[in-house]
Amino acid sequence: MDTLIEWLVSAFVMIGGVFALVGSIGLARLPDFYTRLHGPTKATTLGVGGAIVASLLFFSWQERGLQLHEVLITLFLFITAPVSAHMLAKAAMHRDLKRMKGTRGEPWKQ
Amino acid sequence: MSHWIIAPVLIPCLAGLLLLLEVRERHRLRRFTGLLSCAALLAVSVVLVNQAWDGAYTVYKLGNWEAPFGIVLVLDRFSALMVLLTAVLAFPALVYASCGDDRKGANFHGLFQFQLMGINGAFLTGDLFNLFVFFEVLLIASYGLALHGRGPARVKAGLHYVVLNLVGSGLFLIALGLIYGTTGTLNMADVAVKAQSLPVGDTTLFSVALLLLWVVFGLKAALFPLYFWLPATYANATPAVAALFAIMTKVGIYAMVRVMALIVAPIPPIGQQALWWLGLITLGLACLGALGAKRLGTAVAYLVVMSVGTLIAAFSAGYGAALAPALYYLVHSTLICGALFLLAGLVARGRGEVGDRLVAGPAILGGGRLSLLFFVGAIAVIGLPPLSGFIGKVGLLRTVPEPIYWLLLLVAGLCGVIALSRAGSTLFWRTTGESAGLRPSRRRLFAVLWLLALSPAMALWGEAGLQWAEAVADQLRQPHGYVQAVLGGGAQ
Amino acid sequence: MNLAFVVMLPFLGAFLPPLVERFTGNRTLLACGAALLPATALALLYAPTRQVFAGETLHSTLNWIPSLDLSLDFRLDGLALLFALLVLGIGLLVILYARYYLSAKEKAGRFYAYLLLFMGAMLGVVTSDNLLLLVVFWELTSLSSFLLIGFWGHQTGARKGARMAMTVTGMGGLALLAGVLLIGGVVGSFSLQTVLESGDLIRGSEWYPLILCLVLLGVFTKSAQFPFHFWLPHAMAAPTPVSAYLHSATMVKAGVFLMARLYPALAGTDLWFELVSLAGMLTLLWGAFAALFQHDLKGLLAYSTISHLGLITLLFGLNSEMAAVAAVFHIINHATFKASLFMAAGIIDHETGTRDMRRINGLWKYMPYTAVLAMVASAAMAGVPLLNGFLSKEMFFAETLDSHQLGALSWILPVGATLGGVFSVAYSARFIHDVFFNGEPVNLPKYPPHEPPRYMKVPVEILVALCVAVGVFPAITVAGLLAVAATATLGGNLPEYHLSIWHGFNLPLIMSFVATAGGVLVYTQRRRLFALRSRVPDIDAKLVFEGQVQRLGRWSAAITQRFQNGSLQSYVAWLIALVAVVLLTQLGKLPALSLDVEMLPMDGVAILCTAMLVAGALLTTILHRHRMTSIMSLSVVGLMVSLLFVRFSAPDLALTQLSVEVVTMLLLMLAMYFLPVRTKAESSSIRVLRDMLLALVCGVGVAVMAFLVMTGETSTISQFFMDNSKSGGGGTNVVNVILVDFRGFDTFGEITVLGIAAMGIYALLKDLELRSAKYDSLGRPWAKDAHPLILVTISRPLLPLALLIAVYIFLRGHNLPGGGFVAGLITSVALVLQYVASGVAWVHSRMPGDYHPVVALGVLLAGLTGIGSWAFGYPFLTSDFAYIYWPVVGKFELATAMLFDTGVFLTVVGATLLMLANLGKLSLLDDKREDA
Amino acid sequence: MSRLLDRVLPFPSLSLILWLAWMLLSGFTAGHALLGAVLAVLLPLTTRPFWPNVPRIRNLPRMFGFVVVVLYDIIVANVSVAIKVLGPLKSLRPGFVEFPIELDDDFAIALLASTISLTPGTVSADVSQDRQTLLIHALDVDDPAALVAEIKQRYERPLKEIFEC
Amino acid sequence: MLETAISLAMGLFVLAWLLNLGRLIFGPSLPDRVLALDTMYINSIALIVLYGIQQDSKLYFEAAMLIALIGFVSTVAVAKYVTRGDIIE
Amino acid sequence: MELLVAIIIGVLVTSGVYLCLRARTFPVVMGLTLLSYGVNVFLFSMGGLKMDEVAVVGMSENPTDPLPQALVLTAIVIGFAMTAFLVVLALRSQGEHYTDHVDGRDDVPGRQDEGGEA
Repeated sequence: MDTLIEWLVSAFVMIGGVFALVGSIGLARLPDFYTRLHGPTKATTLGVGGAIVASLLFFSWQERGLQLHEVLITLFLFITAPVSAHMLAKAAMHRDLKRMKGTRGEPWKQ
Repeated sequence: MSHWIIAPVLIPCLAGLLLLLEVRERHRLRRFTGLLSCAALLAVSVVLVNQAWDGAYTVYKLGNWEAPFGIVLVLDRFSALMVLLTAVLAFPALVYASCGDDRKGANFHGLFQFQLMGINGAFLTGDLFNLFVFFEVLLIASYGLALHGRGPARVKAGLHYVVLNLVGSGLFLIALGLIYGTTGTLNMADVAVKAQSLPVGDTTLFSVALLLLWVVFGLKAALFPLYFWLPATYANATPAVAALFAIMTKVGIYAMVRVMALIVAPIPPIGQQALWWLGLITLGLACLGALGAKRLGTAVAYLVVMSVGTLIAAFSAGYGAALAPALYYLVHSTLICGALFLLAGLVARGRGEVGDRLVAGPAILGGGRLSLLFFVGAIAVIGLPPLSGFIGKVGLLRTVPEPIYWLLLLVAGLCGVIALSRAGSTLFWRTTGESAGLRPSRRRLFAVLWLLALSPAMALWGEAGLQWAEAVADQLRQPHGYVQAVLGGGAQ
Repeated sequence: MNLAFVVMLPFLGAFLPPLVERFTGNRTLLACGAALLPATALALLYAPTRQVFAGETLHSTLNWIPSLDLSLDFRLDGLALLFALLVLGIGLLVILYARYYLSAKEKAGRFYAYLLLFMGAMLGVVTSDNLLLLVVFWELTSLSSFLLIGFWGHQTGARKGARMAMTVTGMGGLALLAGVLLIGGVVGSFSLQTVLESGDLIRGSEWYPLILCLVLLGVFTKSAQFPFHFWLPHAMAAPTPVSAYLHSATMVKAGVFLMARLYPALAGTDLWFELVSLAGMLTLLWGAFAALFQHDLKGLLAYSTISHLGLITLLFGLNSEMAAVAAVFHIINHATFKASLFMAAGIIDHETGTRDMRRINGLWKYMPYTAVLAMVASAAMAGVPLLNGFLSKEMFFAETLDSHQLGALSWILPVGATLGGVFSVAYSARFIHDVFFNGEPVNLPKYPPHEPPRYMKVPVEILVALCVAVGVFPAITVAGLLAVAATATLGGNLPEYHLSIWHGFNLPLIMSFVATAGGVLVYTQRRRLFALRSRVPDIDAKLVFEGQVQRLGRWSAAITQRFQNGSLQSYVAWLIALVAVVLLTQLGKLPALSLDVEMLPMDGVAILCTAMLVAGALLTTILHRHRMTSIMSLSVVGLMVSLLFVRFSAPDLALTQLSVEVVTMLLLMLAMYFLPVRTKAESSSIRVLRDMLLALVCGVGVAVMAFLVMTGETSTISQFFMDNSKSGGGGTNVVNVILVDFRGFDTFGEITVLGIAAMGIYALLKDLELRSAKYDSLGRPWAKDAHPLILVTISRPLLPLALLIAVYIFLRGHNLPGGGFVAGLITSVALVLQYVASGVAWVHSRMPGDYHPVVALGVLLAGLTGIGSWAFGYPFLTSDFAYIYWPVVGKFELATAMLFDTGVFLTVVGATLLMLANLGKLSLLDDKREDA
Repeated sequence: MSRLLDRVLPFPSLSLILWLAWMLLSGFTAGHALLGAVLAVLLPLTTRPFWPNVPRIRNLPRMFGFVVVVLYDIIVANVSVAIKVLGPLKSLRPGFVEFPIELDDDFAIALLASTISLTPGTVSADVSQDRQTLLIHALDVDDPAALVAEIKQRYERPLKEIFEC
Repeated sequence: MLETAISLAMGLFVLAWLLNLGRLIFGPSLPDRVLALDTMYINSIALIVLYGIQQDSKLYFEAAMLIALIGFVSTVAVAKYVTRGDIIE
Repeated sequence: MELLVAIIIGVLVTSGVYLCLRARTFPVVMGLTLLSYGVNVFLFSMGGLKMDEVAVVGMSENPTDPLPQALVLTAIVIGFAMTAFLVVLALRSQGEHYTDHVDGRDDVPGRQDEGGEA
């Protein structure tokens, strides 16, 4: 049983790490701001999510009882992250940062 | 148990809070509250002085925790004296401010009260970190006060003052950190004890801490090369504020003397010597500053610096006998400089546009009385007989037999004569046409008189004054009593 | 009767005239009021005078400041008596004279007040029996003379003269003070008696030269001896009564008085002889010479005064007792004739409206009576037989003759003396001839002049009468007084001498003849001399002195500027440099520090975090001109620091740091709206280098110290906190318990600071006018969408959630990381978010906008919690707690600390919002100005 | 009765969330249940003024369904986006897509926008002033119409059902 | 097993951080920098949680929650500054 | 670890001090913030470093020194207050001098602040 949990926890931890890294790679690698904007969403969702689930499992297992308060972190992130993304997008459009070529559609004038 | 000792901190604090609660800008009410609190402070401080005078230490354990674990307030003659001095200075200053200067900006009275709270706290506390906290209280309040009113010059001076002191606060924290890191405690008395038995490695760090403390206190006390902020700040502040600030430099000196007297252990002699020389340099440069001043306010500010130099040199000269006259001189210079700042304010008002700049200007309404007051103030501050300044100086000269000190002190006197005779004759005699300014109001004059009158009084009862000073000095010379009182018999 | 009382009388009198003036404009009454007290004093002196003549010395003593050995001791011996009589007597006459001299519109009351002030000071000088006390009065004479010279302060001459006199004599006074203190140090007391008795001790001590120089500095400045004589002529800007009183009869005599007083203590050495007699001789000659060329009536008299003072000084310098007697005698004579001369000059000035001798001629026709008086007086000055001046001058010549201290060069003295005599005769002659004869007056302002009012002449008459009386019957008039005075001066043994008009046909007499003849000759040749003199450009001491003072002022201003250049950068640099010096000097003593001490193991994560923090800090520094980027990297640092706190088991700090971060960021963003976003490089590379160096020294120093402390071992008091936190503080989170309990007073102060800061900020922002940028940094207009829908709608549900968290953090604070401060910050951030999302107007329509009361309530709550413990007889801030059991709910804790923490919470919320909200309002004001 | 309930519990859903959050934070004990309840009532009341228009959840079960769907999408999309990010960037076809909104409650719109942003690959960039169109930036989109349709079907309709009838 | 996994994951997160830092430094635009900062904050949440697991301590949870709750405010502030200049109006 | 922390302190103080010596209000603000970070960490480190030894009764057997933490908390708060004040003061100076130079030295021609000190 314990080993199973341990495996699970480790797995989630790794998932978190990997996705966070991917997100940041995206942030570093993608050509223009609008595409980079997509990076963090991964970090927020699966990146942190992985870690959260891991710790959730871990502590529930440690304390032999359900430990859900980490969920709140995710809740807050889900509430707040889109807002910052949205505001940043607006900022970018106001500055009308250059888009990678082949981008369809137009950003709006702010 | 008696809670008198904490009253000097709480009274102004509560008054300040009430003033804060009073949101509807009812000025009469605000003034009344402020003055009431100042009067109360005066009364309380008299009680405290009288309580401290039998030479016993009163230790107040905040939160009822034993020193060195909790914070303690310690009342001895020195702290009592300083609290009294503050109250005596604050009341007239506030009276003066309440004649209209307090309306030149927001929250004046609140800030004033908190300023007093900070000063008193700094005088009373027996804990180094608590000292830091109260320094911050009085500083932040003083920032607000220094910037009270408008004008680019004032803002510039204020900015310099603030930035320098923020850096100073950083240094203070570093010094405290080192002291804690080496002695493992923060209570002054306990530090003094622990400092006796420091491991070899730590003595250096500890002495660094002490030297940094000197720097910080020197910054507050306006010691060369850290006084450059002072003249502009004081000269540009509202008169009442400048008058109150006359005590601020003395807070630095107080802290210096307190620590010097208490922590006798491994303070490197270089520290003391450095203070001695810096004090002398300060004295010398202040003379030049006073000579070169182009405004009365600036001149007075330099006189403040002069007194600081005089005092710090005297304290660090290493003559136990010099302590008493130095303390006497400290009180005298604080009061008289305060008076002169107020006077400068009156002169500036009286001359309208020209202000207190030392150029020919319109005749001052009621200039006769002002000139008389100025004459008295000048005599006192320069140290000419028969007023308190002379007595203080003679005392210092007799107890600090160092040729260079004598030379500088006498030259300082001469510079004072030249500068102030020039200032006085220009302001009051060299008049062009009729006055554009305002006649000094009765209450303003009262404020000035209150302070000025103390100089002749201190001269007339000079013996008593010196005796008191001697008593204070006597207590300072034996830190053991302090330590005993704070840590209980168990110490050493 | 008490001497002190006599001395104090004039001081008391000083208050009288202004009072009288208040009630009556009658000048005579005023004068009487002023004269009253000196008159009384004089009367009171009658009895003592007899005692003194009987050879006693009266003492009166009154303690003032024993610990400084400064006491109000007075003595009345011959010398003191002589001077007291001079001061009071001439004082009376001067007051009488001034009654007519001062015009109706002048503030006579003030004048008399000053005059009496001076009189008292002078009396004090001559009668004080304590050297320190003497110095006190000495300085007072300078001060009162300053006031009197500056009486016509609206005239530039008066101001400058007054300042000059004050400066010179003030300097002398300080020197004298030093000298006296040294004497006190040598003798061990300031009591005059002791000092006079221990003359040999003083003369023997190593300090003697210094003492002598200092004292003589005082003397020479006061008595206008060369090279300090220059101030006296300019003191003539004072009203003539003053000149007559202070600058001829009394004050300037204070110097020579002091020489007389300390004669037994200081005189009798070669040094004394050299200094004093040399100065005296030079002064004598120069004064007499210069007097001849003055065109100003008072100028002539002033220089003659100088030369006569020189004469007296010279006499004292001769180290012979006879000379001293002569000196004292001449003091008396000079006082009488010079005072009368000044008064006469005043009358002439008063009647003709000018003092220029080139215009005043032939007054004999217009005011013969005055003329006679003046002529007699000046004859006395010239030393014409049958007048007092003659007697003392004869003695003077005699003395110069039998002084042999210069050995082979002894002839210099008599020759010099004669030369002086020649000139004095010459200028006396000029005074008489030029003024009263020598043709017709040249366009006088007042024409025709006539005799002054009757009573204005009375003082002159009295004095002139004295001159004659003394001159004819010395033995019965002055002998007694002189005897006692001289005795007192010499301290006993009086030499054999007799005052008489005829000593037989001897050398001094010849010298007198030579002098007179020479004088007349010189005067007849004056045209040529004047021509010669006019070739030499005459230097106006006033201008020179003022110039020097001005230069001094400029110079010191320049020096001050050097340090006080009004540049914050240099001030901070000084501060840092000082710290650097401390660090370098101290840390130099440390042994080379080794890294092989046991430390916590490093790991990759930590190293990388450190790297990032360092990078962030450096970026902030390097990019500080690209401000937004700099801010970004700053918050990286902030984040890393908070993580550092997490890493080293300080969750409370982490929480606080994080929330402070956010608020600081908001603050900076608010500010950046009004500040430029980037600036060009300004500092010179030199300065950059200097600053880097300073910074490095500090950084390295601090780092080294930190490392040493961290790796060292110190036992701290903290174990106590661990042990008592639960039992005594009722909480398990020790940090929090320390904050709210053990060191609650710190926290109390800390929240007060926060509150004050908010107040101060509010005050600063009140009616602050700032121009906000209308375009962004790229120069394009701002976006239109002020309140983005999503931000608005999401931020609202966040508020209750944040509050919930705040409550949670707050409640657990006492036992687990958290507490009022963090809770407060969370709350305020959530509220500020509302401001950001929906705008000030929107929020304030739903919430009170003034946060002053919140702050106040917060601190008040904390404070009252503290005061509450008084009720139970405990000191301020003593905490208490209890565990309460409720059904269902279970056991929970109530602690006063919680109340205190609530105070913290409120203060934080109030202060933060007070700052941010008002900062946010700025732009609104700006918009209003736009609209207006 | 119901009006009183309204006054005590302006937003039952919010209160529920708050209560749950509290329980999560401080553990499931009777005392905390009580305290949580108190807070759950008090906080919404204190923040009442900040809620001009009340979003009401009409259909709770539907909402849970919606949440599940979103979570599922997030996971799937994450993987796909991850691949795109790591893959050759040339092949990316990012674009701005305008999405016509049919919701008319601000809160619902906000939720929709958030959901879109949360699911990797799409970020809701802006909402038109008239709340009629939502600007979406997609990391890689070959057919905008399809994207719009999918969003409408997967997110907008459920939201519509949750908040309005 | 878990130990290694956690330290590995931490490594990954820190790596991610470094990438963010790079973006923060090289911008090029202000929004890019803010975005990078935002991502850093989010990653640090995960890091703190992992550290909690590693040390088997729940004392650090609040720190993470705090970032999640109010960390975004500064991002919003900067974004608002970019678009409107004035963040409270 | 101690070494790392020492390095951190050193860097923070260095850059803080350097920025405090700049001529504009903004870098000075930045500098003071950095300086206070450095000072806080310094003060914090004076109690010695411990990992996962939080000073909560019963949580660990030899916990870290809580006192420096309490001091640092106070210092942080005060530091925040001071920074806030300074920032606003900088704005005030901008408003009075029309420049953000610490000496109010003026970029805009024609405006001069009547230099307060003599």
